Formats: sequence, C-alpha cells, structure tokens
Amino acid sequence: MEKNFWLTSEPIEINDVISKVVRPEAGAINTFIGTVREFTKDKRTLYLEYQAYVPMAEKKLQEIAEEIEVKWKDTKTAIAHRTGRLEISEVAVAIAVSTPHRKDAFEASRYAIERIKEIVPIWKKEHWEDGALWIGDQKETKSYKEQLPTKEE
Amino acid sequence: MEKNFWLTSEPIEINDVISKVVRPEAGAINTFIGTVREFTKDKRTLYLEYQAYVPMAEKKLQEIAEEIEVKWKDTKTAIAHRTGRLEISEVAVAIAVSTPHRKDAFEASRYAIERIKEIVPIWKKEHWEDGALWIGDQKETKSYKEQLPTKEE
Amino acid sequence: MVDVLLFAELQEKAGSEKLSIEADGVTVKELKKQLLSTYDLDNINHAMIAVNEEYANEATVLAKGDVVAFIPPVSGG
Amino acid sequence: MVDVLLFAELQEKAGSEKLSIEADGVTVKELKKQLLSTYDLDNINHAMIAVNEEYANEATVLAKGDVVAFIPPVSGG
Repeated sequence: MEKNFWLTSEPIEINDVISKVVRPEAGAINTFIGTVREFTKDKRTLYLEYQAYVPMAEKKLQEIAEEIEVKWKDTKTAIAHRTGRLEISEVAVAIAVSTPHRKDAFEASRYAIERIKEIVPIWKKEHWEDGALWIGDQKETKSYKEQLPTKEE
Repeated sequence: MEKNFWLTSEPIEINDVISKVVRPEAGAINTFIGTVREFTKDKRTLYLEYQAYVPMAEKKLQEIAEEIEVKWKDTKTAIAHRTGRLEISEVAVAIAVSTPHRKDAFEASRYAIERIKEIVPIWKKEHWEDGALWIGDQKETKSYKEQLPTKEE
Repeated sequence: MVDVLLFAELQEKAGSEKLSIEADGVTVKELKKQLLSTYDLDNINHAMIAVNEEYANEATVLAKGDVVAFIPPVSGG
Repeated sequence: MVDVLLFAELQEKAGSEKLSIEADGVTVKELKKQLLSTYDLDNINHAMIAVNEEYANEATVLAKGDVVAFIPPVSGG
C-alpha cells in the first residue's frame, strides 16, 4: 500500500513527497518545507532533536489530509516528518498538496503546517550553546514573547 | 555565477530549484509547482507548448525576486520555467522561496506566481483534441468566463 | 495493567518512555494522580491525553491493555 | 534598422519571429502602423511593448540597433 504520511529517521527526499501528489487532475502543487534554522534573533541553534509518537503521528497526518479534502475539493496530500537529530538546514517536515487550481494548493498547504503544529504528537528539542530545551506549543497564532525562541517564533 | 532564474527546454528538477534557496537563516521554504493539467472542466488537454522571450523573461523573474526582497525581508528566491512541448503532469514552473518564518514563505511564493502571470514574457499554447490556441492573460484576479479554459482558470 | 507512554520533557523527568501501571477500571484522572504521587511530573497537567492513539479526556475509564499516552504541547513542523 | 521580435499568436500571424525594419528615429507607435500596413497583426494593439528587454510605451523613439518586442498577454506559470 502506498504510504503518503510518514515519519522517518532518515533524511527526507523532497521528491519522494512531491511525487506522491503529482496527477493529471492537478495544475498546482504547493510544497512547504520546514528546515532547521541556525539563528533566532541572536540565539544560535546547534542542532535539533525530534521525538514522535510514531503510529499516532502518522494517523494524525492522515487525518489532516482528510480535513483538507473536506475543506478544499479535489486535493491530494503527502507529508513526511523527520525524527532524531537534525543539523542546520536539514528538512524537518515536507508537505505537498496538489490541486486543480493554485489558490487551493497554497491555502491547503498552509492549513497542513498549522494543523501539524496543533495536533500531531511530535516534539522538538532545541540544543543551543548554553543548554537544551523541549519546545512547547509554537503556533504562530499566539504570542510567545515570554518564552524561549523556537524555530518559527 | 550562480543562476537562480532560468528558462529551460529540459525537464525541471525541483531539487535544483529548492537547493538554491536552502540556507542556515531559513526555517521555511515554500515551493510552488505548476504542472500540466489534463482536464479543465470537460475539455481535455493533450499537451502544452511554452514559448518565451528568454533573456527578458529571465530578467523579469529576477526582478520579481527583487520585489519580494523589498516586500518581505530576508527572503531568497529561485524560479525555473520550462519552454517547448510539455506533456500532462510535467512541471511548467517551479518557484522556491526561503524565509526565516513560514508565513512570509507562503505569501512571497504566492506573490511570485501571480507576478509571473502578469509581467514575464512567456506564452502557453494549449493543444486540445479539436484544436490549439495561444492562451492570453490568465490572472486569477479577473474573470475569464467568456474565454476558452486555461490551465489555471 | 495499562501501558503509559511518556514523551519529551515528561519522558526525561520520569526517566522512562513507558511504564506499566495497574489502572484497569480507573479513570485517566486517577491514573494521573497515581503518577504524580510517584514521579516528579507536574507538567503532566499541561499534557493532552491519548488512549489507544486517539485523543481522549480525563474521564475516560481505562481497560486492561489500554495504551495511555501523555502528549505535552506539540512542536513538530 | 531595428529588430522586431514577435511571439505567440503574433509570430504565427506574421509567419516570422524576427523582422528587420527601417524605423530609426521613429516612435514605436509609428512602427506599429507600418507593421499593420504589411501584416495581419490586429492583436498587436493588445500587446505590451519592450525595447531592449525593458517594457516601454508607444511614444518611445527608436534608435538604430534597438530591439523591439511585441509582448501579447502573457500566460506563463
């Protein structure tokens, strides 16, 4: 069976994700790739560590795709998320959504990454020069001024 | 010199485009890929043909990237566009934008594709079972109800 | 017995990723109390709960063989 | 002489992708008139104009060696 939603401890090949959504009905594919950023303001990240509740995470990724199918018709989604230690610039997550028209592809892909940050049991530990910390909720819809910087904050 | 904006008559490798924008400062990469869609409503496309005013088109792609740099700070953009005959599902255009934060990546990538459809001298000829036609303006901001269907309409 | 899965900070605090606990027929809320009496897991109250890989609430009554996961605020992506 | 580049539908109508035309010192507007008298290029009035690879307007005065391109509504992407 084709697996369109997966966690992996190996580097993610973007083409593996994109190729799962290419189809004659699609005119647009939007891909979102999250990479490990070195600096957040002046704070330097050395590397990241991702942990996941793998079977549940894969199930939740699939649920997100099902939500997308309800919200935007005729979509196809694939998502891969990395686990383990990631160096700077490595790919943490890759999302690909194909749709007939481009507007939907952008919106659905954006929705996917926001939902991942809400419901998929995956955790990130940031390792800095002066310590390490498991990072909590980092949805962009909230303010985290009081917290330590995170990849997306 | 590294070329981040190019037209090519060869199939576009998405990774060639993405790899040009990967960098330690980026936490997000948005990629938009336009592929050849087979059906628009009930009308079947057999293949497409793209023609370009190549040197000017490459210059305009670069200008779009410069516009993006002004509108969203700290972005890096790469764009490849295909010319010649394209079969169903082949990649016509690939845009990659990297930014520190994901919101900007989505917005800038969307901006790039809309601007391509406004100012870059590239033309598409649709070949159907019953004929062929050079397609005009297909910006999604306008209505084209009176015209023949196009890839994105 | 039920399996209790811990992740991220909770896993580090407990020093274990999986505990087997006698909690058949009790609620998740009671299981949490039991865990808090043994482990330094204050943040468990900020965790979501999953029973058999589906989000559940504290009132869920556990059965033999259930897998209970405590899901700290997620930070994937 | 100036080079005139035609694309897409205009190229097919003219049966040529490049014309060399005596238009030194005249405006693009006049060049268009000249083209319309020879070729069946009605849609040239819907085309944008580029002189030496930059968008320009009809009032632009051409010089020897200029490259004038007529850019029908674009449809890339």
